[in-house]
This record gives sequence, structure tokens and C-alpha cells, in this order.
Amino acid sequence: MSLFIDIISWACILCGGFLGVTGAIGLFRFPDFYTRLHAASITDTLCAGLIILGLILQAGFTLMSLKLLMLLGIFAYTAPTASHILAKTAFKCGLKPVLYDQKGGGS
Amino acid sequence: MKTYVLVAILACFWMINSGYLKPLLLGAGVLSIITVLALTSFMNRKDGEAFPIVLLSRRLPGYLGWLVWQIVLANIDVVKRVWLGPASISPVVFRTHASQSSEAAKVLYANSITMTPGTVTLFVRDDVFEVHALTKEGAAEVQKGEMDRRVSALETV
Amino acid sequence: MLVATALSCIFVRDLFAVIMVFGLYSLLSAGFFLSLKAPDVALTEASIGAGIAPILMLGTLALTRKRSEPQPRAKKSLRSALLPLVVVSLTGVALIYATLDMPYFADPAAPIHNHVVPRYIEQSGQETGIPNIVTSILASYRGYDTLGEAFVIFAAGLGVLALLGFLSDGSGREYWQFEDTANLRHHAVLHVISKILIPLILLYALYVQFHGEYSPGGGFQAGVIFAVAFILYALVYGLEAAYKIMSPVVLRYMMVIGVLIYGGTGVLCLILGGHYLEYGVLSDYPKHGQHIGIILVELGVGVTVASVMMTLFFTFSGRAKRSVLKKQGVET
Amino acid sequence: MFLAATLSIMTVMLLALIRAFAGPGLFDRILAVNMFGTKTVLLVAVLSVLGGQPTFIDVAVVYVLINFISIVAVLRFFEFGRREDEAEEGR
Repeated sequence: MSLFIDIISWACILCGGFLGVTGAIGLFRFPDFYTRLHAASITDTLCAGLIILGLILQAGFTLMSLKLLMLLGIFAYTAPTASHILAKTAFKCGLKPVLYDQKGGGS
Repeated sequence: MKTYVLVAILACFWMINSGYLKPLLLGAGVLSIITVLALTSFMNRKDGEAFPIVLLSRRLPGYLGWLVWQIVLANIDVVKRVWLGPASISPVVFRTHASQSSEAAKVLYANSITMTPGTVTLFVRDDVFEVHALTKEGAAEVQKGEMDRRVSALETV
Repeated sequence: MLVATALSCIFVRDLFAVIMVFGLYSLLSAGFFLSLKAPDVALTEASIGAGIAPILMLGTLALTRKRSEPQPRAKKSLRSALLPLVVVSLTGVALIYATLDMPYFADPAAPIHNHVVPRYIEQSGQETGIPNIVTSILASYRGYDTLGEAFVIFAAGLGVLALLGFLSDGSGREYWQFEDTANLRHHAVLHVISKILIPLILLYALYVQFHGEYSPGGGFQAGVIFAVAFILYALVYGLEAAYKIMSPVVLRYMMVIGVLIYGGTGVLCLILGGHYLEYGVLSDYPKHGQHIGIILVELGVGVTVASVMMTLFFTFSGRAKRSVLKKQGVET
Repeated sequence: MFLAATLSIMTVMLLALIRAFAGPGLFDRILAVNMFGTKTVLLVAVLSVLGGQPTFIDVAVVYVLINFISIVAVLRFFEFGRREDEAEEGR
């Protein structure tokens, strides 16, 4: 049973790590700020979630896992807000009008 | 009612953090919670915005579960596109209507949109959201309005 | 990790983005402290280095920006922030040079490892009855030092006040309100989120405050986190609203009260027949007395730090905001 | 295996750092810094589980909060600064 939990937690952590690296690569591959924001949001959500989930499984039911859960909660709470205001301020500042891909082809 | 919920949240927060059951520390916790409550109620009175709770709904756990699943799906999609390269994306900006009545529910909706990779809420103006989506498909997904409907359903307790 | 730290060190001169890189640097070094198993230091670094310092620097930047406004290169005035930076980095180089004379890292023969540390580590648990060694050292063995630090912070707050002064109530008031209502609509997300977040942060600060003896933390960190909650409030709801919650006058009193709590604890010990800051006499049982003393002292430190930090922030951003608004007022 | 987690997070941090230095625009930098911060939090969480010390998570929580607030501060600052620039242009 503990082996089973171990395997699941390792799978979670590994997937999380993979997602994180993917997000970071997306940070380089995508053309403009807003699209990069999407790539970053992968790492903010599922990557963080999976890694913390894996850690929780690893820690077992202790105070530590509760704290980790709380961390995840706060994280899930602040991360989208942070990216939202980031996008909004960028949008508001008008420094980077969005790169319409399909429109770029049209006009 | 809202105060009770806030107290419950704060108490949980304290217990999770502290983990000590000594009377001295519990006393300190009670004291802290009272202090925080006093401060927040003071703030609320000053700025006239109450503590927002949509979180009382019974459907919230169900919604969160659905949201997590949505996030997983969207993640897979975005990851695929990262590896496929920039050619596979088609960023669009579009407007969507939020049918929620309360501010807090709207914010929940906006944040849910942001949280799902591939879509980011750019702007909230009254009940119109401006959303940036990585792909046309993602945009269409939001405009179908399922998430909107689900968040609205949360409001009716 | 070290490589990355060094990298950020080198690139720090690059741009106006210096502040953000500085925040990064703080985070990194905090992580470094953490990997050395020094959570107390890491927490301090995280809250002060990564949190307060960039915010205050932003405030300062807004100020300097305003100051260099009359100069012809007004547009590029941001670069003027670069000069102090170069000076600071030169100082840093000098400091690094100085550290060359210090004992090698983790050298067991270094004086610090032979003198008081063994005693602290081995006996602090028994002598003070407090699990967290760092706290017991700071507040008990080194009570005077910490008292001095509290006074230094107090003095810093006073200095800034004396130099910049609180906002004198001028014509700026109506502009603030205008600005606040303008922001209110567009920041709905931020408002709702911070509404929930602020109580949590406040409670967290108090948690850090009261658990200084058990886990990393204590007055300094708690004060900073507490102040950060208010700064968030000020950022989201506008300075004017924050003034209403925590008026500058109250803050000034709080600064004094905080220092007085610390000093008063010492005096109380004197009255009860002990030495200055000898907490053992505060209760029938020395350990219990230590406990009470440390809690009081930490409270004093926390109050001082929180109020000084808020004062700094309010003063800086108040100045910056006023200058901007004044300019706008002139134009319209 | 913890090594794998640590390594991947560090890779992400490194990439984000490069993005922060190379990033063409201001907002790219902020984005990278934000990402860096969140990854630091993860790293701290991993370290705390690795060391078996729940108190480390306190540090992580402080990071999350501080990171969020500094992002808000930076953005508010630029919003504000922009208004100033606008005023300048309007003159």
C-alpha cells in the first residue's frame, strides 16, 4: 500500500516537474507577452498542484500535509489574481497590443 | 453569518499553522482572531465593502472539482501546443458576458477563467469581461458559457 | 543556486528593473539560507528583503523620479537611480573584499564556533525553556542587542519622518478621492481577493508573532508581515482609505509604544529585583518568567517594526503620490 | 527522486531567470519574476518535506503572500507611473 502511494506521489511530482519545464519552455517559444502568460499559468496551476499533491502524499497525514494543503489553497488563490492583474496592467498600459494571429493573417 | 464564516476560516488557519494546543498559545490565537476581526470590521466599515462570500454554497465543492478537471484538460491542451510550437496557436481577444449578480461571484468567474490555462481575463468592466485566449478553440469554449452558468448556479445557495 | 545568485548580482546594474531583480536576489538568498537550515534568517530575508524593501524602493524611485523632473532629460530620469546603485555596488565590492579576511566558511576553528555558540546550542533549551534557539538567543541572551535594534528601527522611522514629514493636509485630498473612485471599478478582482486575503495575512502575522518561540519568526518578521497587509490595503484601496484605518498619528504613537513595551519590560524586571531584561523574575518560575518576558519583548519589537514600516511606506508613497497629483492638478 | 523534483524546479527557475533578464518588455520581466517567485515557493515546499521540517512551510507561505503583494505593488506603481507619463504627454 505504501509502495502504491509512493508510486502515485512520485508520478505526481514527476508530472509536475515535466509540466513546469514545459511551461518554462513555453515562456521562450511563445511569441508575445500574453501568450507567454498562458504558458506561465500552466506552471502556476497544475505543475504546482501536482508537486504539492505529491509532497502531501509523501508526507502522509500530518501537520505538514495540512500546511501544504493550506499553501496550495493560498497559492490557488493568489496565482490567478496575480496573472490577472499582470495582464490587466499590461493591457491598460497599452504597451503591448495583443498579437492577433488570425487577424495578422487577414490584415 | 459572514462573521461566523470568517471566524471559522481564521480559526482553521490558526490551528493548521500552529498545531500547538497549549493554553497560552490558544489564548494567543483567540486574541489574534479577535484583533483581526476588529481590524477587518473596522476596514469594512470604512470602505463599505463587506467580506465577500459566495463560498457558502453547497455546490462549491462540486464546482471546484469540475474546475480542477477543466484545468487539467486545458493544461494538456496548452502543453501540447507548447511542444508543437508557435504555429499551433491562434491568440484572440474577445468579450464575454458574466451573468452573476454579486461582485464576488463575478470575481470567482474571472479568476476561474484566468486559472484555466489558455485563457486570461484581461479586463473586468461591470459585467463584461475581456478575455485573451491562446486559441480559437479555447475562446469558443469560454463563450459556450458553461463555466458562467456553473458559477451563477453557485449564487443560488 | 549560487550561480544564479551570482548571475543576478552581476546583472543587477542593468536596468530600471533593478528592483525586481533585487527582489529575486532576496528570494534566492532566502532559499540559500533555507538550504543551510536557517529558517529564521530565511523568513526575515523573505519578508524584509523580498517584500518591504522593493516596495519601499519603488516609493523612493517615484520620489527620485519626481525630483529629477525639472532637469532637461526628464524622460530618462529613471536612469538617475543608477548612480546610487553604482555607489552601493562599490560598497558591496569593498565589503566582499573585507570578507576575505574572515574565517573560511564552516571553518571549525573560527572563533564563533568556539566561544558562545556551543553554550547557546546545548543549554538554551534548559535555561530558557524555549524550543527555538534563535529566539532564545535574540530575546534572552542578547536582549540588549535586540533592544538596540528596536531602537535603531525606531530611530530610522523618526529620521524618515523628520526628513520627509507626514503629508501635511493640503489640497491633495479631493484628488485622492477622485483617484480612488476611478480605481474602484477596474480593480474588482483585486478588491474582492484582498478582502479575503488581508485578514489571513494579519492573522498570519500574529501567528508568526506568537510562535516566535516554537518556529521561525518573531517580532521583526511579524511586524513586517503585518505592515505588508496594510500596504496591500493601501495599494488596493488607495492611500486615503488606509490613512483612515491607520492614521499616521496613531502609527507614531504605536512606534513609541512598541519601544516602550520593550524598555518597560526591562524596567519591570529591575523593579522586581532582577537585572535589566532579566526575565526570570517576572514569575515565580524562572522559565515561565522567561516565557512572559520574551513574549512581551517580541510584542514590543513587532509593534515597533510594523508601525515603522507602515510609516515608511505611507511617507514615501504619500510624497510620491502627492507630487504626481500636484502636477496633474496644475495641468488641469 | 526528490532530486528530480528539485532539479526540474530549478530548471524552471533558471529559465525564468533568463527570461527575466532577456525579456524584451517590462511585463515579460514581471511575469518571469512572478514565475520565479512561485517556483521558489515550490522549492521551499520540496525542501521542507525533504528535511521533514513543517516550519519551513511557514517560510513558503510568507513567500506566496509577499510575492503576490510585491507583484501588486510593482504593477500599481507602473500603472501610476504611466498616468504620470500620460500627464506629461498631455502637457
